[in-house]
Amino acid sequence: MKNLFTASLLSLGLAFPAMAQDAGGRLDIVVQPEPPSLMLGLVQNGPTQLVAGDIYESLLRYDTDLNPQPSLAKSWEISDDGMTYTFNLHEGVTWHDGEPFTSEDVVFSVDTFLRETHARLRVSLQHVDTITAPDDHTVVFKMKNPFGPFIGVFEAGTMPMVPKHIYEGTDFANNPANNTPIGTGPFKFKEWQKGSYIHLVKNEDYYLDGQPYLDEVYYRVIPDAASRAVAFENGEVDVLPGGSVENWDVKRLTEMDNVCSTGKGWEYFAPHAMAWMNNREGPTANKNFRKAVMYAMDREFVRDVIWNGFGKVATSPVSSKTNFYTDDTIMYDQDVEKAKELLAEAGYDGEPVRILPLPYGETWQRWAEAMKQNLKEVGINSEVVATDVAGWNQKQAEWDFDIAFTYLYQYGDPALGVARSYLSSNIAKGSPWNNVAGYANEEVDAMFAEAAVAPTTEARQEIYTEIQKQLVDDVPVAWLLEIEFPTIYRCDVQDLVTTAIGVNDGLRDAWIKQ
Amino acid sequence: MEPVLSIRDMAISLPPGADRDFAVQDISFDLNAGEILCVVGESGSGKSMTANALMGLLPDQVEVARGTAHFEGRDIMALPESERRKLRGDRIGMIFQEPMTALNPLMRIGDQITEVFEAHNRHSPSERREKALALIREVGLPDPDKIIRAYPFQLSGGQRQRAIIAMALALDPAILIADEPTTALDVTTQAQILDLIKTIQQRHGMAVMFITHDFGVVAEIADRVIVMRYGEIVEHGTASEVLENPQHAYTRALLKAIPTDSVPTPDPVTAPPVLEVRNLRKTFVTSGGFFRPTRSVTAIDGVSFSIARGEVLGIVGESGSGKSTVGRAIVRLVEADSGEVILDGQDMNALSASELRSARRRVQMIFQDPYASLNPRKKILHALSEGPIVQGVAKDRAHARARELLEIVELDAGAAERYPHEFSGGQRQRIGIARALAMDPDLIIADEAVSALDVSIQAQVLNLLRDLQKRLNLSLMFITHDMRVAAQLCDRVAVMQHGKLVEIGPVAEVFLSPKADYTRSLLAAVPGTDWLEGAA
Amino acid sequence: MTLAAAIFGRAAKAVTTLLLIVILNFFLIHAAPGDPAMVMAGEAGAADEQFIQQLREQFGLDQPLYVQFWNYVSGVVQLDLGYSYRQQMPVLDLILDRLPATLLLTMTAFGMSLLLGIVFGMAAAARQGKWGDTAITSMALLFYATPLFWVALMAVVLFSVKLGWFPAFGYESVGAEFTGLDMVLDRLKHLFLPALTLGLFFMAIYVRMTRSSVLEVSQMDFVKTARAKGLAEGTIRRRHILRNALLPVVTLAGLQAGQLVGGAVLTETVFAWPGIGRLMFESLTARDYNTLLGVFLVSAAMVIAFNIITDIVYRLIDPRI
Amino acid sequence: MIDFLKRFSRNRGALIGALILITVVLLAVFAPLIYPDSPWKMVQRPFLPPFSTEGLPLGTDTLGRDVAAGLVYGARVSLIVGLVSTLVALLIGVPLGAFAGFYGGLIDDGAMRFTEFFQTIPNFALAIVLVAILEPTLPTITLAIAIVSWPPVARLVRAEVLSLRKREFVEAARLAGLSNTRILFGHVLPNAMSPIIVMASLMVATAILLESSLSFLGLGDPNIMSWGYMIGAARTVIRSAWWLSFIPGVAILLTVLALNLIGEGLNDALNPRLARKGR
Repeated sequence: MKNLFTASLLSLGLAFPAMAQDAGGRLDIVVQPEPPSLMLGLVQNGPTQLVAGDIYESLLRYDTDLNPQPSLAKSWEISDDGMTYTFNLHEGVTWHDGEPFTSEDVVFSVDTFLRETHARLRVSLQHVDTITAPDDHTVVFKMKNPFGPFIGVFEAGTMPMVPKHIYEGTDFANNPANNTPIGTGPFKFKEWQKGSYIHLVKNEDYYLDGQPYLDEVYYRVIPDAASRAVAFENGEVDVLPGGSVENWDVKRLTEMDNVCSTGKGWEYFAPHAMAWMNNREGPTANKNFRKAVMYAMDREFVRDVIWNGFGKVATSPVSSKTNFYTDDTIMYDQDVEKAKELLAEAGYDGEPVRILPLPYGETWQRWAEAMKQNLKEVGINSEVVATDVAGWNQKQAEWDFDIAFTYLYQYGDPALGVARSYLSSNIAKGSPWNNVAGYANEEVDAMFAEAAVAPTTEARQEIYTEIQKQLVDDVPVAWLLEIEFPTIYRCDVQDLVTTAIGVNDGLRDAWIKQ
Repeated sequence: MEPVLSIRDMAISLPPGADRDFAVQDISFDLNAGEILCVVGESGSGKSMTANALMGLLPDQVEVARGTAHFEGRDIMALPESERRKLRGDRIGMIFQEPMTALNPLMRIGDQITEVFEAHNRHSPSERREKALALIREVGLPDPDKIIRAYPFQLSGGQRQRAIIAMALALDPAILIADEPTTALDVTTQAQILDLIKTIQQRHGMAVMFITHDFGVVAEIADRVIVMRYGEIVEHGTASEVLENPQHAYTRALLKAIPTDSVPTPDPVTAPPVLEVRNLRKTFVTSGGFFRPTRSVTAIDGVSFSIARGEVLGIVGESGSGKSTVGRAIVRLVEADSGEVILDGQDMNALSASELRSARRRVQMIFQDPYASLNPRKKILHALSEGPIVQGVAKDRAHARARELLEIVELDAGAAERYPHEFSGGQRQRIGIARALAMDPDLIIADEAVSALDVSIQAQVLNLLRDLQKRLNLSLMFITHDMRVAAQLCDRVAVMQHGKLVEIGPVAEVFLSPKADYTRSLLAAVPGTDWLEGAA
Repeated sequence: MTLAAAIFGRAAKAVTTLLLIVILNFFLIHAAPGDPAMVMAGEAGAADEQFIQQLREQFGLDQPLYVQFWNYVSGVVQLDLGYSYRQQMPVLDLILDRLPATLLLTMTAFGMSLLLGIVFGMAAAARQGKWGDTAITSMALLFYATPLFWVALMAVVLFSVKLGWFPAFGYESVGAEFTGLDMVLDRLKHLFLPALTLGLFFMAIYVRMTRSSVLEVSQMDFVKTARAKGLAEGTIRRRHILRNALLPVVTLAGLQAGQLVGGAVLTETVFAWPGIGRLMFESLTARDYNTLLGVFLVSAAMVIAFNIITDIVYRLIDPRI
Repeated sequence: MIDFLKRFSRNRGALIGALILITVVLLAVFAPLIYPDSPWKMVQRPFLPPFSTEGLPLGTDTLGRDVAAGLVYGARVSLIVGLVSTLVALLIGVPLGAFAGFYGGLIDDGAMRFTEFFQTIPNFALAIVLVAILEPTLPTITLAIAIVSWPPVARLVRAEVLSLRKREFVEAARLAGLSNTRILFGHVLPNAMSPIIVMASLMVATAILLESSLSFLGLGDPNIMSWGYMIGAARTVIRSAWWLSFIPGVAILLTVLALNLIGEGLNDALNPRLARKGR
């Protein structure tokens, strides 16, 4: 019930907040694990962005339907041929150290800094020809070719603005300033008690008057999941960002009074859980075997039991939360008999397959165990490989697995979030997160290339539908679940989640009802 | 004379499962003021139990079943614990057998003395210190101001015993109970302590109940004697009565068991030497590892002697004289620093480890502690035959021989199949002898072989050794601290002090006309000498 | 031999031990699958060779192992524990940041368990065979048999969730900015549960140890002497038995310092205690080599420190050494 | 032997311990007969509390697996880990300690320094690192536990041998010309056996605790149902389904308790002085 209410309220709250906000107050938010660094330009993992999202900003934000919204850029236009992007920046924006923020900073950030440090953005920047600053408050991106998804990359985690006057000409990675991050965001870095908490305070000179509403924010480091739940119960913390407590606690906590939760705020990332299957060798190299795996799995059970009913079974490489999804594909509902037939066709000899679970907590362990049982029931032998984060990255990067769990962000557009896992050009041993399964199919490669630069949305949809049909039939990976990480918070916290990036997008609009 | 303490019909009950129901049964005796009453008996006679009962220090489950003990007009057995505590250390003092363990190792001597006053809250702290110093002086400890601050481990055995006596005297009690106070000490020290007790007893005119197993000691200090056996008093009388014409058979047996000083004059041995020790030296260096300063003790300091075939050489000396080390150095349980140990023509010290192993059978040892000298997990048969088998004797022959040997040492052949813990101390010592014989060695070294045994048992084992030696014409090296025992058995005697051989010669010469002063002092210290000479 | 000399000797030995530990662990850790670059790449959620290469160069992982080893060891001998690229600060600072918390925790647990252990042990021995004895010894057995983390979880549920007496984790009220007494109290409140959980197990051991040791000493001759002097039982127990009985307990306590520091890893994780135990576990999963090695070095040093302390205590009790 | 049994059985605690342990062992041995199905099988809907459902005496866990089955199969793992790791630890510790004590001198110094070295590394930390490096599987976990738990054995054995090698019966054996090895194994070690046995029984207990602690930190073998795994898996739901971690917790507690009771019983029956040495 509450979910619905807040959700609708949010969709109103987005552009122009509905009601008068109370100023002041302190918010305690769990951050897990402790971020390695807060310099968002260098490190873009979840925890870092959660905290640094308050400190750094980008040109745009995106509402929960992924429509661009003003941030550092108050307005923007895209030429009809899709070759020129022009952004007009807010005036009177200053860095936390008082220096003015200008278009020069934008050019430096994107063209110099991020090109060197930001692996994911680098891919998109390949389509960019030049970035120029005609005047202090205008930035112009000239493209090599039209690139549909480009408007989707101006998000803080993807394109954070970093201060030119601090970083220009320095060794970015080892710049001492990395420990005292300077951004333009609504909150300033105050103190980092390693292993305990990170303390941010209100940025008094923030360019939106009256905002932010909160006086200070504490990001609390609590390594044990159970303790985090306890912390929320005792009122030690007010907000549990998605995934910071085990799903089993989610249920219990949301049932407490004065506790609200929302599944919103993940639309941009749309985490897509799947299992890479090794297309090169072993039983999984056989298409029928991979299909058998799909039919063997009881994904509803996993959703209902392991994810407490949150999320939605994934039927395609593209998340139904983002554009270009189609349900016009094969649907692999659990079907033991069919699975057995396919195994027979595949001539599976009972050779055990190694399942590599995601070392991100109990949920994923249970999931692997459940899959193991499912496979067992159709006659596939398997063993779960135990390893930690490092080992997991190593193994999947070195293709040392048969089935490897993972979840990938969609970044609002298949060209950014999906293609990378299937392009044969993206097969590279030794680095994780690319086409690890080793799926290679020229047609699909071609279609992806085409879709990325296709001029119109309709055109793109057409191609992506084709791609999805093809992929779902080839099952290079086993798509599992469109994960929903509910954000749990006290109901008197308002406007906590206002964008498609959710809590990670900073607490600019958040306020506490007094 | 008016008794200070009179005990009537006392019985002390043992816990169920003990070898007998009562440690002491129906004993009655008086302790008169100003006398020294010796309670004599072998281990298990209940003499110590009696003493502990009087002090109220019986181990738990052991208690006084009946009887009275009147002291200063009250029956102390009937008193509540709190009252008895007041008596302890105040009216009745006690000293114990083991000076090494009877003092708290972590507490300064001074404090251990002054706490007696404290316990009975007498005197102010400063006075207490003065008193303590006085006591220390009285018991003849050197340099009181140092002693009072010293810890037990810094004192010798004799000094500790003196310290303990000082504590017992602190509140000068009416009764001093001494439980084998000199048994653990060397003869000379023993003599001194006995003197001390005597003088103190006279000075304070207190009554002393002196518990001992040694008639020599009795002869030295006793006014009256009680002889106990299996928890009963078998004989009771003045020292002279009991010593000169004992009534009870047991007393006679005990007295007979004591080796007399009548020195046998065996015909000089002419046979060729089986063992020659030349200029043997050994210095023990204890390196405290990282930081402790390395201490070194010279245990053997250029010792030379020889033993002829069929001869018994006694080596006598006090603890620390190095006598045992010599024995162990000969068999290379201790590696000598220098010197030769020649066993018909072959220098043991020159042998390699492997050569040694086979050479070893030629010298065997009989050890002191009958309880530690047999492997508790192996049958006797194994103990007697393992050696020979290793030396290449056929198994069945070795076993047969083992049984034979058991006969020889007067144990029934059935013993072979039993385990050590099924035997008494004396029996084990016999087994030890048998084990030595099993290797049929050229030389047997007996290291304090009878010291741990009661007098009567001691006598039996000595007799056994004697006629074995005669029958088998053994060469024997007999290490002991007990002059009398040495006199009994040996053809020649060597006296050791501080690792040196101070005197060596035929028994008669050494004992009757000693040349070295040290030998003289040793002989003088032997308790009860004059009485025994009288007896002889 | 003087105390100083003893400590010096210990220290001298310690240095060699520590060096050995560095060497062993260095190769152990580098044998683990994956490396920090991988981890960070993994966390970034997207990476290409260029990105990983950058990281590897930055971390100096592109050099051959022996070079890395040489660099590290030569740094350590100059007390430079290297730089944590993950945490973006020198390892030494990082550890010094966390060390006080761990010291506070372990020391308290150590002291508490030793004290209570001895007290209860004495009490049990004094009532040997009576119900008091049975109660104490069975309690000890129970704690001795209970998994540490299990106690921790239960303690949290009971004392902080149900009763709300103590905070469930952390080592200070964040942002409360207490001062003076309030701060001390606040710290103590946070300290209670972790110290308790960590201490219980060891307390149990010391209880059993003290008990048996006291009973053993009670049988010794000098105790009889003391009785013969007419001392009151209480005095005898206090002055004669206790001190002698403590020696083996102290020795044992020294031997167990290692387990104590190890146990901190679990406790700190459950109670979000910002100490080096947790740091160790985190830097292990992150393959933050330098930090991990540093933590190992420091915690080993702590163990040695504990040993030295117990050594000193021993010497204070026993004049013979 | 007989009077040993007598002395042992006079100790009530020891008997109770023995009783518990025997039960556990029986359950472990006959697990496949009691529960033919794999303990991983998801048999019912999750989070059924104990005694609530027919045929599921202890209810179901987070995935609807039979807790009772898990418990029974877990007993196997815990016992195996405990026993094997203890054996390995003994294999390292006994010879090391024996040689150190028997030969003394440099060998002793070397061996003891080596032992101290291992006692200086916080043992649980070392275990964690080892398991993480070797990746958690039953053998690696067992090995890691063994590696961190042998030093006390070495110390104990050394102490025993040191006191035994000076005994007169050992010297007698020397004089009989026995070789060192024969003396060491024929005369010295047999007499050191009892304290070693006692310690071993306690080590099995500690090993079981260690295994559970490792699993608790997620360093367990995911293919094997162990008590530690059950607690580790259940701890995230400890608030909503406390019994899931409580039941295996009790299982561990009882078993470890039993082993300790037995250890104490052995201690009283075999040698009353172990308390002084070792650990």
